[in-house]
Amino acid sequence: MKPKLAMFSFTSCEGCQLQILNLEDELLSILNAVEIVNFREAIDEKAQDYDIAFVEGSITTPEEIEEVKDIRSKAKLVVAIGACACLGGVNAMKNFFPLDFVRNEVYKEKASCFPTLPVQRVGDVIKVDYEMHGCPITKKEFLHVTKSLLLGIPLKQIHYSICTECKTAGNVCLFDKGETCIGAITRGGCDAICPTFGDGCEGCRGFVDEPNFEGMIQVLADRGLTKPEIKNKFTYFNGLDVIETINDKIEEFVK
Amino acid sequence: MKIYFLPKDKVKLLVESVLDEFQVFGAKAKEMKFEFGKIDTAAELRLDYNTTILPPVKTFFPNDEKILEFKPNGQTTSVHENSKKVLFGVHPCDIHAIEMMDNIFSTPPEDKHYLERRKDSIIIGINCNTPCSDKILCYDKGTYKADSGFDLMFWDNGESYLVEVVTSLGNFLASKFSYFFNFFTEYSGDFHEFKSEYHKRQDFVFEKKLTRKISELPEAMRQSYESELWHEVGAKCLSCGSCNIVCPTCYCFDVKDVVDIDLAGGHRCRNWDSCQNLDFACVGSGENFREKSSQRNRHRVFKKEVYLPQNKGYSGCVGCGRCNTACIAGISLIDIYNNVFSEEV
Amino acid sequence: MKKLDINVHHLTRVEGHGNVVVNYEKGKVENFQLQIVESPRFFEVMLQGRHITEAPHITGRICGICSVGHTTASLKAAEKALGITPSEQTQEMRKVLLNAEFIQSHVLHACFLVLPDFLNVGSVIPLAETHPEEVKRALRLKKLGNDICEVLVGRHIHPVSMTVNGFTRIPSESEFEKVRKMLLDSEDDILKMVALFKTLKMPDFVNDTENIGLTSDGEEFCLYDGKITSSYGKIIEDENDYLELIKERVVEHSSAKHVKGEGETYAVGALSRLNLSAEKLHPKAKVLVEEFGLELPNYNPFNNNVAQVIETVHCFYDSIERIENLLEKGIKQENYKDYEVKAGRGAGACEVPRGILFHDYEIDEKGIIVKANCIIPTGQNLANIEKNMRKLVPEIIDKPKEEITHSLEMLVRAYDPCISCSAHFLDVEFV
Amino acid sequence: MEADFIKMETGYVPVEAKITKITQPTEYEKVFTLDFPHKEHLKFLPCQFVMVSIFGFGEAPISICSSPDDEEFQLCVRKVGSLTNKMHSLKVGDFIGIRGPYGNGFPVEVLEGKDLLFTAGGLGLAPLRSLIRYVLQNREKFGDFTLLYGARSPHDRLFADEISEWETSEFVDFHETVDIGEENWMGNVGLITSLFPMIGIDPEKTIGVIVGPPIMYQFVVREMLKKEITDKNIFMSLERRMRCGLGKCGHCQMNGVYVCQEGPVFNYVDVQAIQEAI
Ligand SMILES: Cc1cc2nc3c(=O)[nH]c(=O)nc-3n(C[C@H](O)[C@H](O)[C@H](O)COP(=O)(O)OP(=O)(O)OC[C@H]3O[C@@H](n4cnc5c(N)ncnc54)[C@H](O)[C@@H]3O)c2cc1C
Ligand code: SF4
Ligand code: SF4
Ligand code: SF4
Repeated sequence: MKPKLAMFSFTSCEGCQLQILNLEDELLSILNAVEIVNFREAIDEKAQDYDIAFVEGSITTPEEIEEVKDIRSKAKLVVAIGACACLGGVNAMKNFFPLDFVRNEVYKEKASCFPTLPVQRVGDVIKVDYEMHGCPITKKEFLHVTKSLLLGIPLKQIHYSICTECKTAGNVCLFDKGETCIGAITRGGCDAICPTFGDGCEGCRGFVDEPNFEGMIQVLADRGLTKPEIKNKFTYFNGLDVIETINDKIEEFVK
Repeated sequence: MKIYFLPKDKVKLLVESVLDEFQVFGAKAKEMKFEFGKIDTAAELRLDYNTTILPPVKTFFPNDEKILEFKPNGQTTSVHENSKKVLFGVHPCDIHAIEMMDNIFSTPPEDKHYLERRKDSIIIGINCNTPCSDKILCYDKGTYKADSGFDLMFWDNGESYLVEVVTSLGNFLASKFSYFFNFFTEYSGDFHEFKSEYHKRQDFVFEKKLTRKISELPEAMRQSYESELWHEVGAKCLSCGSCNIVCPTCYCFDVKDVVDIDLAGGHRCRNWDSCQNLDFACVGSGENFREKSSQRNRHRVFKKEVYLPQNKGYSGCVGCGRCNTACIAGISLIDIYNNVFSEEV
Repeated sequence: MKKLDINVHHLTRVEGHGNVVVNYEKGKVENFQLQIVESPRFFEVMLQGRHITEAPHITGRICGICSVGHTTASLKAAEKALGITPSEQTQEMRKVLLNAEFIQSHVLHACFLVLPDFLNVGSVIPLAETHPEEVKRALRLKKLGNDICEVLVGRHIHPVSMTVNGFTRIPSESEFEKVRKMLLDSEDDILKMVALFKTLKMPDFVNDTENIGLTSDGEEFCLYDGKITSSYGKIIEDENDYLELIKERVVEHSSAKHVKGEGETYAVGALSRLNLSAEKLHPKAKVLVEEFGLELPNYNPFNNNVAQVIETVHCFYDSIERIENLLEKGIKQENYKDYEVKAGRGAGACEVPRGILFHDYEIDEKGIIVKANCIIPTGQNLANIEKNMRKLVPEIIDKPKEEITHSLEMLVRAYDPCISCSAHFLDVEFV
Repeated sequence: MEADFIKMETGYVPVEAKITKITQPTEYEKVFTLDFPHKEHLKFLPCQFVMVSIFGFGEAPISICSSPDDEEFQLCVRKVGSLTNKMHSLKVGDFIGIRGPYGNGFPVEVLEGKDLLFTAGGLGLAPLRSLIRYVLQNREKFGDFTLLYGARSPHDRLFADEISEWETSEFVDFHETVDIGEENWMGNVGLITSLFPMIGIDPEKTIGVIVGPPIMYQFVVREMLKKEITDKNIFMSLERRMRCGLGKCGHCQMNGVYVCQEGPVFNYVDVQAIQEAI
């Protein structure tokens, strides 16, 4: 029997799911190898158990907590996909504001009707077997992960940085053009697509293991970035990771 | 050895005819910098470049190089590429780097993948009139000039180039395109004199960057093993790996398997790796033999300036300055070397 | 008299989470709700304190499917606030990118989400078995849209190089050539897709409404730029004044806000655009209006599917022409950075596959966003969908419940609602 | 004895080896017996290794744990990651790829005529077993033979059958210990260094050999030096990450030394000059 693959989506732009639909060349081969169940965006079919559940999006409401727990109980493997699910992503910017403020700002007098929680990663709520980073995920990594899971090949996170990939691509470094970039401490895997297209890495794949925050802050400060600018760079996608540490470090290192 | 005389306005014609017969690789503009890559039209090729982002030698040691193929029937075959290439316009430092990599990959057990790519390739060097940046060490290292490692060498002679032909491959190329070279007969002047004049001009514009002689470096470096310097460098370093990737003499790699979409076949390939990555020296049991950034930085520099000189008799750095330019944290070998020199008593 | 309760939990084949709830009793719809259960993401709060140049990339993340559209509207708003007029080349390239997004989005919607309904298969997976050629062709066309974006701006979902006043990387001439070739190679697929849709019969249903979209006095079928126009007559010349037409209001049956134009509800999207300015379509698309037998103005929402197919053809030929023009003029390596930051407010409107989209920012003298707003097509359509359903249910009430449910789902789907978008901003109803 | 490379087209192509027997001494280790074309011609030295490869799962260096004089060619594999986990799921009759042997292996001639003190920690017994068996097979060439073995716990002990032979054998003085004891464990409990007081050796004639986890070397060396074995008479086999086995990829480098070329067996005199070694 073909393994059952399911897709679920929580608070997100659904871009990662779309990225899977964008595998136009491979989609039919994938359908040969697996049975796709629960892919609300594309199909009606639903199942009650799955071999691999791909979960997109951050967890931001009490219902989502229950739903994602339910998915965990029905799935053999859970793979969190995308910056929202793995890091909190852009959603995590919300956590920098007091929750009441956020709610009032949007719902005004109706604020109390809409439960919203501080943004959480999927991994904060349930056990996740693998995290596929990126905003959006890359098609290449989705294929690699799916093939590996089907063949039972263990998955490992990439250890090298975006700079490694960016240099390998032969790009002119953004710092040489007077721009800034946090690719040096960001986990590789996207083939440095942003620097390749002339835009500084925004860190959507999360930080490498043991990132040198102090060094990176220093580099940005040396290029004339102000404290709020540096903070914005670090909290684009990685708000949850740095929310506690980064303010102090910026204070300490940016004179 | 033969010396020809080639007017500069004939270069384009020459490149065009070489392009008809060979795959040509050379420097071409990339935004405000230069990249070393495949040349499609003669107009693309630039001989007036300063330095290329990635070095020419990576033509023979490409990233993501397929080394094995796994067929669905279980058969495994080795994959090699050997098409005759012309590297047109390689600077002396990069020629030194190619020589070094030739040596590394042909030291038994030899690496056929590199050697096959390298085999039959023709290297056309071009000397540097001026230093390409202030981050280079080629003058200290003596790598701003090359005596071997090329088949042809272009020497700037104002309105023309003197073309030095040194190898049989070079001769082969020169005679194949003799039409251009024959435009002007062999150079009649005294080439030795020309050369020494040329180098004298270089002496004038190239700058010494180190406080002491390069020959003293390995020993001074060895002394610095426990130096505080490495902790300072380690604190600045972002472990991004840029320095390794752009280096013409870094050849560490990782090997990985890629499975085809049909899950039956696939290939094994090697990718450039960086000794600055956290997991570079991590083993199965979880032990990391260079867990600190300071240790990894020291290893990079020691490999070039202590271990290779000790094992091979040559330095693993040709002073091209690429790593110094690539480092956004501002770590520079020039500073490191001078620090090492000033520390040692 | 029939009593009917319908409750579709998590509508499938739409973008985002939505439920349809209908209670019908005594010849009257007691309760109707298109519930938006997508969790809100509070972009207008998140943007506060961010630099205006960050806005396009952040708001692009409102929605993966119309990410080029959000980026474009956001760029236009930002440029308006900063007082910048981007170069012609920039504007042309943006138009090509919008076209590419229309192609990819319309093909995805028409061929993968809607077609299964008409061919009576559950979804695209069985469709791949019953109609492999059609599915492969649709995949190629969807890929065409994606590939154009990939070559020009890195990727379709969250395009990389689109930035305020231009592009952080300008593609080379040969890359434009490549795009041109990709387009030309796809003509056959486009024509076959059109032929297929000509064989489908849309359900009969008419519900008069106001249409809002961009129009121009000139020759252009406006997607990127134009005057905000209501079919009831009002025309807004300056995007900054969009609120003079687009108003928020409170409706009785729902405590949340709806958007209203001149009338009580209005529609935006492919069919509305054709109703407003079909005569300006590319000639090769214009002839299709007749070939499809589409009488304009048309108020059968199911015909939105047909309108999408026609627009796909328009975007296809329009892109070829624009790229050829760009190539003819020669690609210029323009510097996007030569502008100065100043305080201001700017609204930007552009058409995205699902209708007109507004972004609106206020920035301080350092370019930091102090206030942001955004009105999403699906948010604008919601009230109209509701209105359609109130009319449709009594017309089909004698049919079996499954069929009614199916028809309602098809109706909602015909609008190609993008619910994850609509839940991201203020002006949307949350039931 | 000269190591003879399996003849191959190029450096990276593995030969197909068939698994003919699998035994599982512990929860995490399995011993694979392999057969491959021209196996009888393969010459290798104790403590040499082969690169084992399974397509999709990568390659890893694994020491040959059988003796050069054995009929059978064996590998003992601990499951830690990609390749090794896959190995553990294989059955008799399945194929894997191997290339090699690589590394310098053990200079057996320097042991001849000497007393021997071998110390193996954990999985270190696997490579050392090759040498142990070689010594026992050529017993007349060597003097006194003392073998110390430390495992984490009683059920982590490798090659238990052989151990019981060694325990009763008159040819080897065998001592073992476990870090953590268990109810039925009657033997020693404690780190491997705790075995040293039990043994008596003649430092003049003794060669010490150490193979084990990285943490072990410092401590065991200290014990050997305490027993007055000189630096130059201590040998050890070291582990590093390896990607090619051909002295190119750089991963196994300790300072200037490529473990896959100049190692994995090192003399302690040399090791002292390599700061990154232990
Ligand atoms: C000379 C030499 C001789 C050796 N001899 C032997 C021997 O005889 N027997 C033996 O068993 N070993 C031996 N080894 C060690 C063996 O080579 C390693 O254990 C082996 O390389 C592991 O390969 P792998 O592909 O299974 O692990 P890898 O997949 O490469 O894993 C390596 C590391 O990554 C970690 N890891 C694995 N999977 C994941 C994941 N999904 N996510 C995150 N981290 C992960 C592992 O915990 C481990 O720390 C020897 C090594 C050397 C250098
Ligand atoms: S552009 Fe960014 S990712 Fe690329 S090398 Fe420079 S800092 Fe690194
Ligand atoms: S370059 Fe950075 S921001 Fe861009 S996709 Fe890669 S990790 Fe994400
Ligand atoms: S170490 Fe730096 S300067 Fe030396 S060869 Fe490498 S990149 Fe050039």
